[in-house]
Amino acid sequence: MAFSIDKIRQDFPLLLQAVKGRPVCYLDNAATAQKPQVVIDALTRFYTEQNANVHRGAYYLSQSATDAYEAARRRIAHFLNAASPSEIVFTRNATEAINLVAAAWGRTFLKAGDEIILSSLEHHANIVPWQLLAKEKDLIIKVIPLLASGDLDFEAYTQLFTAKTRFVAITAVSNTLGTVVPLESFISYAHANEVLVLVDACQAVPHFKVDIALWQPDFLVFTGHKLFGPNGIGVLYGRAALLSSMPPYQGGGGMIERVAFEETTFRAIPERFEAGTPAIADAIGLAVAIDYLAAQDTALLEQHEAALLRHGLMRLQAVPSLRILGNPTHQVPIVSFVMEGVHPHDLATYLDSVAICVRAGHHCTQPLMRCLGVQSTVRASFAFYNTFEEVDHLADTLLAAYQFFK
Amino acid sequence: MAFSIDKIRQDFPLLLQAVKGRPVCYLDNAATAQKPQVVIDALTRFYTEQNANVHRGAYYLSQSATDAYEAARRRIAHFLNAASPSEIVFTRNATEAINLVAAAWGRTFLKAGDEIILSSLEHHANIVPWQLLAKEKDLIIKVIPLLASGDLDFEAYTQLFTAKTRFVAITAVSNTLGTVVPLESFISYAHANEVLVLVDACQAVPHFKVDIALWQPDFLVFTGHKLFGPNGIGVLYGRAALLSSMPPYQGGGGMIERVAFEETTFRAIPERFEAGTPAIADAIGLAVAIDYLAAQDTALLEQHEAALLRHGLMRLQAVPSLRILGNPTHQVPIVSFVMEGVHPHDLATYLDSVAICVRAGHHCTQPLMRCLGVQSTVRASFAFYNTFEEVDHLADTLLAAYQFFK
Amino acid sequence: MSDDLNELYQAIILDHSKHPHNARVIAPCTHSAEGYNPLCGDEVTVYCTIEGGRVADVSCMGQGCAISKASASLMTLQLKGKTLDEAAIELDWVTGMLTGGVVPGRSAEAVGDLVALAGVRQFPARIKCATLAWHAFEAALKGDQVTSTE
Amino acid sequence: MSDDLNELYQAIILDHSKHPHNARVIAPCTHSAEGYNPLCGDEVTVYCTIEGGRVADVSCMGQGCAISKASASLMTLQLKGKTLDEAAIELDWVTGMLTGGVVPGRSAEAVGDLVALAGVRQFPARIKCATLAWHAFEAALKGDQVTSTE
Ligand SMILES: Cc1ncc(COP(=O)(O)O)c(C=O)c1O
Ligand SMILES: Cc1ncc(COP(=O)(O)O)c(C=O)c1O
Repeated sequence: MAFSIDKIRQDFPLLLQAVKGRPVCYLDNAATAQKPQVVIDALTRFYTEQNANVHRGAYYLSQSATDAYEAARRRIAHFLNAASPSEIVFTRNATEAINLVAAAWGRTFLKAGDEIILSSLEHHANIVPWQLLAKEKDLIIKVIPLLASGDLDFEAYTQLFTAKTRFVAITAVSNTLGTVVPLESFISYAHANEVLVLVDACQAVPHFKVDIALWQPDFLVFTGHKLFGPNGIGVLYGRAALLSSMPPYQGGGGMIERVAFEETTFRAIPERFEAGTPAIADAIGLAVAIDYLAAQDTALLEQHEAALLRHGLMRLQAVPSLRILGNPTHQVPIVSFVMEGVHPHDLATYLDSVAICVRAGHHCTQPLMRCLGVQSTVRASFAFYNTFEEVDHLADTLLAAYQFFK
Repeated sequence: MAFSIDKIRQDFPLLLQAVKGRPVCYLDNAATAQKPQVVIDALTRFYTEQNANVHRGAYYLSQSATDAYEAARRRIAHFLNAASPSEIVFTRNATEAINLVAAAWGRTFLKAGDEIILSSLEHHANIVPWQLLAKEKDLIIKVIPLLASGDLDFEAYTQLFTAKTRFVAITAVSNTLGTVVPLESFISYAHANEVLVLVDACQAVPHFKVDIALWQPDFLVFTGHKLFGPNGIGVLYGRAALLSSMPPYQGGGGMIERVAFEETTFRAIPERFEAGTPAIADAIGLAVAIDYLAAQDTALLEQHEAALLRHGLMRLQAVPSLRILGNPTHQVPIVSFVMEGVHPHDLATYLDSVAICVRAGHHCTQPLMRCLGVQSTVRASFAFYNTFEEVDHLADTLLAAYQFFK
Repeated sequence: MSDDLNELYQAIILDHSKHPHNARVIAPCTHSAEGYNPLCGDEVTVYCTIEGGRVADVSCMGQGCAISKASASLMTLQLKGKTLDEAAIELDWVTGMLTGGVVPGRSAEAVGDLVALAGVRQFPARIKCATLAWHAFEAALKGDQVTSTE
Repeated sequence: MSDDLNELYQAIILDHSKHPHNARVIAPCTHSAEGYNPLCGDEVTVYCTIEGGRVADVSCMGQGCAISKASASLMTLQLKGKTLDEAAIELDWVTGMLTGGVVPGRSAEAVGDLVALAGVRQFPARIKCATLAWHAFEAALKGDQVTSTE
């Protein structure tokens, strides 16, 4: 394989660190990803050479910061294959992007009795904003049920539609089970019923190509820190016509056209949705992360991830008393499991003692936990920079934990 | 003077840069401030050694990131002299902090006919959120008028109060004129009338000590990037009892207690208001900026700023055709001016040609521009790291510009 | 296996977690409250009967990790029969010891098996697990219905 | 004084900005629109009369910097009498030249005084000033009421 994992790992300084004297084994990529050195350097460079506020100064530095910020927007539009950079709104994170749609689109266009469809796989970020809205506007939330495999039940989904259905908010990939949702069918079914769709692509973009032109979602969100970018930056994609039809979300500088105490008018998209000074450096850093990814041979990265997943599933299946949750048709390298008689938190602490970083808990998917009949799980989530040795280290340590706690 | 400006300037790498071959003369500090090296290093160190998501992992790295993030919150509570760290909510910027209050407090507790008092000095960030709310809820906005000096008219302020007055949103310092508002009287008058007060402290915190215990505002906001911290981070202070009475602003992970499709409950403050993954590194960077400031002799910094202002006013007054706007009783080193017959944009471009960075425009204070009878101004705003030579460079170049355009 | 881990999961902790004492509902009881950790979803309900200023009976039911279960079990043994003032000292001692606060000075005998919880200090991420039941007990006495460890 | 600055503020620009041509309201007119730069608050209103597919008359009123005033003044001179197709070429040339887009090839004679706007290219922060009136003209023809340069 032409793919050199050692070389790639050199690009990520955190992966070369030790925790309490042991090399870190970072398997919590679904929570947040590590950053390549070029991203860290981009932040340093911005603050050292280019720092100025955007959109406001008549001087060179400010123009140069503005250019870099707008170039980042174009980079992201290109990454998603959006029709225009004006369809890209920078937010703090994916959570804010969803809240923006719920507030600016939902509050404007939905009325009492309207129905929203969510799925059993959703992260709290794609549940709570809709619940808050539903409470305020008296909307009805319906939920796509889960199959035993951890896939969504497409048949049942189609049954949820009524004349009142107005919106579908659905994840592309489960952050807990790794399930890849066959979004094309889910979206086209909704569109055939003239229902809009928001896609939560947080866990998709780090693993495979997301193409707006292919899926044609009405809104799509992702978060920078899981895509190897800085934290503090997220992305909302919205179809231009839709975004343009929406009132502002937050008010302030940068999003206004004219302000008077009598009457204020607002700028066009995307500025209308970016009130105040944005996270300029972080937006630029996110674009650099995307450049970094684009410079890799993505086919090889995907092959490597698939191989990690296969190897991981095989090794984990061999650990006594360990039960892997779900067995979805398509899966990114995210695996949730429980060990009979050992609480996930104890398991995670055991793993932590040899510097294996995994998450234990509900992974911000409590409704999914309930579907699965568990309170919490241990989740190991891999990125392309993880190694087979790390998978083995995980499996070996789980075996030792089994002996220890049994 | 024991204060070594040269030594301080060495701490700010951008100040040592050249723009088009000339040393940068950065006088746009009211738009955004430059960052000391320790702040940049803090970002690098976080992403290199500590990067993990907060509040979620059972492993060492995640706990260490969480500890650092919560330590930053405590640092800011201490900086503002707040009663408790739970009164500190991290936001993207000051704009978001104000929008949060307008949405979570305003939308909950205000009703049609209620009155809000703003001032003529406000930045759009402290106008537009209230206008959006006023439109939605049918509120009335009243405006504290400006005196010719650029001070607010306290007498007129007291006349604005009626039985319907519910809220005052007021800046501590004008970002355009440098006016320091005598907030203690404004706040105590409101409190005597049982009216809540939000203070916009964006332009105060970089220049003098802001003390919650002294002013006793109900809410106070500032933005990190103007306080020598990273961008993408802002602060909302809210009295604990008030914050606790407010419903969530955005929904998502981190702010919930339990999520079910039937019913969701929310965490206590401050987490209730921090949905999704926060700008962890930026919060930590802001705390480091505050540490940097605390390590200086603040009395000397303030003396230096006052001397810069005096010298600047003297030199600018001597430039023919130049008119300085306002002459407030107390002023931080922010000065707005216009030159007869030369548009501010042309003046700024002229200054830019010798690497002087100033802002030309309305400075996100269009209503104030209208009070002042101008469309736009040039604004020079100084920080403690600016020098007398830079002031002279500005004044000399303005003289040359006068000759050039006359 | 690190030493820290062996100290965290010493025999007494594993034992109490596998065979918790007083894992039952007291009904009717005079006080009860639920303890909840929103980060992992663990929950415990503490029931107790206060009679004449004493903890006449106390029990814990719930779902949780070894640490939280053992801590709850140890708590019920420790508190039973204590006066409310004595119970407050136990609470202060456990939370102070775990969170690095002020710890009332006490004899080894008085502390008893609770000393087994000291291993948790090396695992900051787990401190909330160890304090969950204790905070629920505190909340029960105060009359709160639900308390969260945050 | 840098060379760039001298090229930006060449005599012809300063001249037009101090003594703008066609700075008047045309009333009645067939088309008009306001151009607005939300970043600095500058505004210009373009009025024109289109007759028989030609720009019979065109004028500009407003507040703005030297660049935007000179550009507006030059525009009115350049467009007056042109057919709509010819006017579109002028527009393409100016915006393409300023924003680095495709520029229709043209003789120096055809470009005329507009060449004075070329100095703006070295000042990216000022390009919007130079295009303000042109975008307003475009908007007027399209029937928009207000246009912003962003
Ligand atoms: C007085 C004042 N308030 C609010 C703001 C808004 O700050 P931000 O854009 O960081 O939200 C600013 C700066 O732009 C300001 O000067
Ligand atoms: C599927 C999914 N959606 C949304 C989010 C929320 O991301 P953020 O916390 O960055 O807003 C996450 C990650 O936490 C996620 O995995």
